[in-house]
Amino acid sequence: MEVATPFLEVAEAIEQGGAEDLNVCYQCATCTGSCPWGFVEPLNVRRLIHLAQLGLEGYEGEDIWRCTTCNTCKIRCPRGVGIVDLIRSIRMMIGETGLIPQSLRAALGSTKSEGNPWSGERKLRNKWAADLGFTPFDKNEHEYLLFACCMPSYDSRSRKLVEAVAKVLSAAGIRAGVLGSEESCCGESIRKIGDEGLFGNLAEGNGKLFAEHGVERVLVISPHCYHTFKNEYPELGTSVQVTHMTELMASAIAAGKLDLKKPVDAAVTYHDPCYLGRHNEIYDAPREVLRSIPGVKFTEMIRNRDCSLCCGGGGGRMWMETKFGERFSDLRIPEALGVGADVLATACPYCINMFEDSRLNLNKEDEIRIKDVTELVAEALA
Amino acid sequence: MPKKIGVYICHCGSNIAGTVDVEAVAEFAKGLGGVTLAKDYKFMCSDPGQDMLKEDIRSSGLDGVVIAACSPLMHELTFRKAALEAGLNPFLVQIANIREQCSWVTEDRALATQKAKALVAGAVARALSHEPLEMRRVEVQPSALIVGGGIAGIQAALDLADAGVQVYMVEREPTIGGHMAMFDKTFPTLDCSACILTPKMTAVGSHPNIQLMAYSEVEEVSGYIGNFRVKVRRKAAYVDHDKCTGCGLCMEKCPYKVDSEFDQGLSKRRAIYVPFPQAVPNKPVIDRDACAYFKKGKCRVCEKVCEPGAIDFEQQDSIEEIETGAIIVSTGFQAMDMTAMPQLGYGKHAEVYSALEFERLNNAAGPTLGKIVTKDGREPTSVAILHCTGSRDENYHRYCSRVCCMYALKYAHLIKEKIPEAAVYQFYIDMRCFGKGYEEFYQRLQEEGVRFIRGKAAQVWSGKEYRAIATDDTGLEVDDAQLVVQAEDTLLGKLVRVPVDMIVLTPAFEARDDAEQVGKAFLLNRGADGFFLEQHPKLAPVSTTNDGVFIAGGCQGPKDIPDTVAQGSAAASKALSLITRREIEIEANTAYIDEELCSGCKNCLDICPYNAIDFDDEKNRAVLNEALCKACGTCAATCPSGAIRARHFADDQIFAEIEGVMSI
Amino acid sequence: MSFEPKIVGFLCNWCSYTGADLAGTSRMKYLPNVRVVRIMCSGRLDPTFVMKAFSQGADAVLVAGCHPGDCHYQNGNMKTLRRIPLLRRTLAQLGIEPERLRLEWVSASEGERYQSVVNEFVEQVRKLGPLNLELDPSVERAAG
Amino acid sequence: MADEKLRVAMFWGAACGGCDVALLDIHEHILDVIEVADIIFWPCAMDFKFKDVEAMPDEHLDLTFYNGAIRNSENEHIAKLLRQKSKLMAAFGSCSHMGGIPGLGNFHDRKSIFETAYLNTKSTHNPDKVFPRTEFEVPEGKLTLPEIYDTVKTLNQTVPVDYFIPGCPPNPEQIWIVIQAVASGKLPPKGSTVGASDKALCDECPRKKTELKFKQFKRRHLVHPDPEVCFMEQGIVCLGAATRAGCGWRCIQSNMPCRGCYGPLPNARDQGAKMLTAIASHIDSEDPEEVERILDTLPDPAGYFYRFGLPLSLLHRRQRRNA
Repeated sequence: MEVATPFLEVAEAIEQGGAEDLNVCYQCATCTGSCPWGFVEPLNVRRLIHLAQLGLEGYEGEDIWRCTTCNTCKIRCPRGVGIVDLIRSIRMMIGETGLIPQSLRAALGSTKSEGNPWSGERKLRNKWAADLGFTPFDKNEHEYLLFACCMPSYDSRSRKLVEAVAKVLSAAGIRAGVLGSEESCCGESIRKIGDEGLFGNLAEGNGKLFAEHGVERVLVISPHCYHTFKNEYPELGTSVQVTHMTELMASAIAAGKLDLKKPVDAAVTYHDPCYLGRHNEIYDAPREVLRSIPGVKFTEMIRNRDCSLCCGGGGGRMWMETKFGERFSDLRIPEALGVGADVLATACPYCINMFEDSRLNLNKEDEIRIKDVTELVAEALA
Repeated sequence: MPKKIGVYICHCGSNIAGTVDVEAVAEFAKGLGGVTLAKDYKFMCSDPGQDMLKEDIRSSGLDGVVIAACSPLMHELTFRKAALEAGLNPFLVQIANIREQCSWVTEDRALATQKAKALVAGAVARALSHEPLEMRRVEVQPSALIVGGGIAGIQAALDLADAGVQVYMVEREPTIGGHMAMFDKTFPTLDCSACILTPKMTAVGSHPNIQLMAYSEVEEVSGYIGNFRVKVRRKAAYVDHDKCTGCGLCMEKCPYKVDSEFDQGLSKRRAIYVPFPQAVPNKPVIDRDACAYFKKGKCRVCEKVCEPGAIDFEQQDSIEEIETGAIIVSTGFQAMDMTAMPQLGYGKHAEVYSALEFERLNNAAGPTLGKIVTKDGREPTSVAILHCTGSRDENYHRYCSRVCCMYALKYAHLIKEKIPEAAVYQFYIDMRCFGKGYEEFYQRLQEEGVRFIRGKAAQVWSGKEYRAIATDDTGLEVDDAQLVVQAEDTLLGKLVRVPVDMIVLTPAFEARDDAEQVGKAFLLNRGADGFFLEQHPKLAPVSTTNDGVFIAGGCQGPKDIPDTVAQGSAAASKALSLITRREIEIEANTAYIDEELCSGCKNCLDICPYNAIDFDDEKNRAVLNEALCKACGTCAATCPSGAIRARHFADDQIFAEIEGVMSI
Repeated sequence: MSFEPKIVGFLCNWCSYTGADLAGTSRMKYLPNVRVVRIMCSGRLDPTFVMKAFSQGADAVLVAGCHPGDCHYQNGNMKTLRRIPLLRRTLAQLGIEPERLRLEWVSASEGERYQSVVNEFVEQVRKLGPLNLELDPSVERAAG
Repeated sequence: MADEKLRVAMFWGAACGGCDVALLDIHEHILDVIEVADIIFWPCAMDFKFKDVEAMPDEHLDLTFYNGAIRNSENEHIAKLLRQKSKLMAAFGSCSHMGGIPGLGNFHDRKSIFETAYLNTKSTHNPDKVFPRTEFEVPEGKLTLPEIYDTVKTLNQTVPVDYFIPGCPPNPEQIWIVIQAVASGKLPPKGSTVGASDKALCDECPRKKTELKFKQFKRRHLVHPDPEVCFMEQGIVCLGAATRAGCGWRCIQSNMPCRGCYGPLPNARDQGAKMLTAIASHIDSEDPEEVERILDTLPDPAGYFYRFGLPLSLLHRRQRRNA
């Protein structure tokens, strides 16, 4: 057995890095037992917390980078410990010593230089917008700024999603404009990777841009953007009203502004994205939307709402390699098939990306389609 | 003649003197107008401290005293009493709270001393404006009302009735007995709950000094200590209990069944029913919502079979008025609804039980006659008991429910006793076995072979669910009827999954849903946890801020049977000590309406929450009924002409205090 | 030296004063700027007291009572709930920022809340700056 | 015999003259006054000079009635002078008692009042922005004017006052009662309020009162109040409950609510605050937002509560710290 001596300076540094409530953990291990890694390679969250309480080392391995920040442990924690913030704080500390995994370094580098983690050129950002008929945001003309995440600019699958967004907005008569290439990544995942400085720059840059254009209401398609605009930007001085596409559609449907006539004959199940569900408690809006699409047979998976299984793409995991068979998205596809679904719907570009990959890897292309709720709504528009 | 004020600065050991420069404050007080003497002293509340105060009052002819010490809520009465003994009207004493609101909350010595000076200046200014008041004496009604007939109320009722006090017991349900009546065995001695409770229930039912009002609820409380007036709604039972012989034929013949509340829905009862065979009173009531006659206008079978003709469908609720000197609120608790934690599968999986359900399942008089079996009749080969479900949890209840560890052990014992080969797992965070014989009981269960897993159960899946989602291959095979519990065994540092046939949850004890309403009726404060707040957590555990109203049992906070009974007796003794005084003094700081100044503007009339202000049309004046006044002063703060004086908190007195505290 | 506001606090006996005592018994530290005047019920709060406190040089006034529905005297606090808004409007006309008068509900079990209310309020008043009451003290004389 | 007659003075400070008229409103009783008193100084009615007063020995006057508030340096100077020359000093009327209508100036200050009066009103043509000055040189010499103060004071805030006779103006019947008391030497202790009741106006008001609840406030000029029913019950702010009786409820009889000119009751330090609490306590809502909505129907509350008494109130004036 090893001998350990507490190193409280480290513990205090972690506390100061955003884990103020670290010490109230009473080691019940609800976190470990709730962690989605349980069915893959269990992650001992409780032990990480206790190590942090005593300032002990033990983060050299990969464990600290495995957390997807899915928030399951956080919402169940009986002592309300901000476990995701704790992970972030530890990563931040490790980041200062430069021990960040290689793949994340690339994402951070690209974000620093090009404003997106996808190694895409900045000038290509939001190029799709003009093709889809979006005009530059003008506060006198547009109800919303559409902040569409980095992905549609650099990923062809996500591009389809914004096409659907364009169709739905136009059908509902909702006017949204976009910002150009000076806009940057929202920074949510960057912060979770532990690069607080870079996050601060992104938030400041976007905040300034919002202010210059008089942006008050932002429409997002990614729950990650939603989360950071709503819960993190205000601390840094930028307060905008944020609406997620599913919320917008739910209220448009309720108000009779969307005429969903064309049946979408499919057995649909819905995957709650962590950042829409557990982080922001939006569970009902996407379900209401799905239920109002004619032809849709809606079924729940076993793990739904706040028990939903993470897709594995949060917390920087998007840019890390996960071994085949260890990907949560690989577990999710069979679960969806198990409840008889032929469409796995969700509401997050990251989730879609993860599931599309798994669908191919698992050779299930013929059995299941991956759709954003917005895409299904677009299909149902006559 | 100028007033002579004595000022005393208490050190309270180092509690005050450690932070406040008491000598400097005393020196400061000496310079204040009207102050004849100012001293600092180690412990003012000690006998020598009080003796010094009394001596000074006598020898220096003080006509006002300021004690700068702890909160007035702590020792105001002590010093008032001392003043009285020295011949000074007790209302000429003023307390400056320089401990709870100064020395204990201020770090900086200079700032604490400055604040203490300001508070003393305020108190001196106020003392200069004080006027002597006479305490009012009122008679105490020699009776007590007990609200809630669980074991706390039963204990209190018997203690009081045996002492010769007339007791009224109001119980909402058709029977008394409360939660304890549902239990089978009690920890750690394992004596049968019914065996020890039933005789007490019967005693309540037959005691000449107890008037039992079951199936009744308190509607309204008015009056004050020694003289409460309480309106009780006697709910219509639709059975004339004077005629009813309790033969039970009606219940046998009633064709309509609904879930039995007493059996936690695990069995059925009839529309006309007594909750359980040993109920007291053992007379049935008709459940309107279940009765076919009330719903559809047809049936009346019970009426036909009732030989004494006791069924009375025309019966109405009635209101009975009680006058009582003391009130004991023992309204109990409720168990948390476990569907709030969906990850544990309660309400979704048939074999996940709440504690009360398991009590009934295990009870010899319960739905299975005490056989521990699954809903489909199998004897479980393994059971998991999950601790702290909803307790010690920021998301639900922060507090520990205090009894779960112990009854979880009791369940393990009962399972082992009935099914010796069954595996029993306890998923716990900390074992809290603090009572007499409790730790020994824990050890006994370890000896009996119960397995302890230190880690809170995080997830529960049905076997079917588990097979669908468990993609890792741990070699664990489960069938459809089984459940899987997942937790980290923190002592191993490993994730464990345990397949079991049955799971018992330990729902948090909660304040009842109607605690707010009950609290309002009896003017009880509630803590952040929702339970009724005692006057002092250590020294006045059953008293409340509403004089003459006491609390006992689960309504005050989670507790086990021994503690509940102890509180029942404690509340009875407090009530008895009040009642046997026959006459008590009550605060004299009531409002006073100066007839010479009242213009009859009527602004005060609807302001008084106790309807203590009437209007004399002939004189065109508002008239105060002092007996009803509780001295809140709201009327005085409403009177536009200053005709109402809030004694001891009058405008001029508050003004003086404001001038004082603002003077430095 | 930074400006140290003088604040008069009117606390009801049953909830807020007891809550403040609890902060004390729990040894919670907070800023010493509030001088407390105990009243039996927040319903006793005559607006005159607030005017008086300002006239004596208070930079702000804190009024605290039982939470709505929890009043020891049933509904005295509801009278305060009605009076404070009119009082704030009147004070505003008299050139005293309404923010200088704060109404809070603090229960007997909320020592922590009392602590944070006081700390927040003191900081808020510090930002507002001293009231610097314009009042010739020589004019205060018994009037008919 | 002249020597036995009382020597009486009457002076107006910042006042409208109504008080002087009220003194005449005792009608033929004025002859009775002459029987017992010599009026030594009454600038409104007879020709006197300040220097005549300055020439008097101290306490030469038996009684001075001073009406009007202290608004400028002349008011203050004469108040002090008369105090010195008088055995008894009575504040006569609302203005000297508590500031009165000139006291409304305490919601403003000299600068803003001058700007309103000499610059900003529509009827004003003053392109050179000429304002009154305390001194002005003309070829004939130096002209002077009294200095207007920023803050209006009551008489008692300026010199010690022995008796207070409230009212705007005081009720002539009450004036006569006071004069009789002075003549007969049956005056109450110094510091007393005379010529008014110790009870509020409601004591005399015959209107019907049943239940007080405010769902909405109404302004007098926008409604036709029922003359039989309490104004407050009709949603109209009436200061009667916080105001001394003694006026003979003249306004009430004209179907106008009391505006408070007789001032606060003996135990009420601040008339406005007392009225405020009585009104607010009867707002018919326990929902903070609804309370605010109801209060939105009551514009200018301070104007209602301190129409006559702002200088006497606890805060004396509007604080200008943030003006």
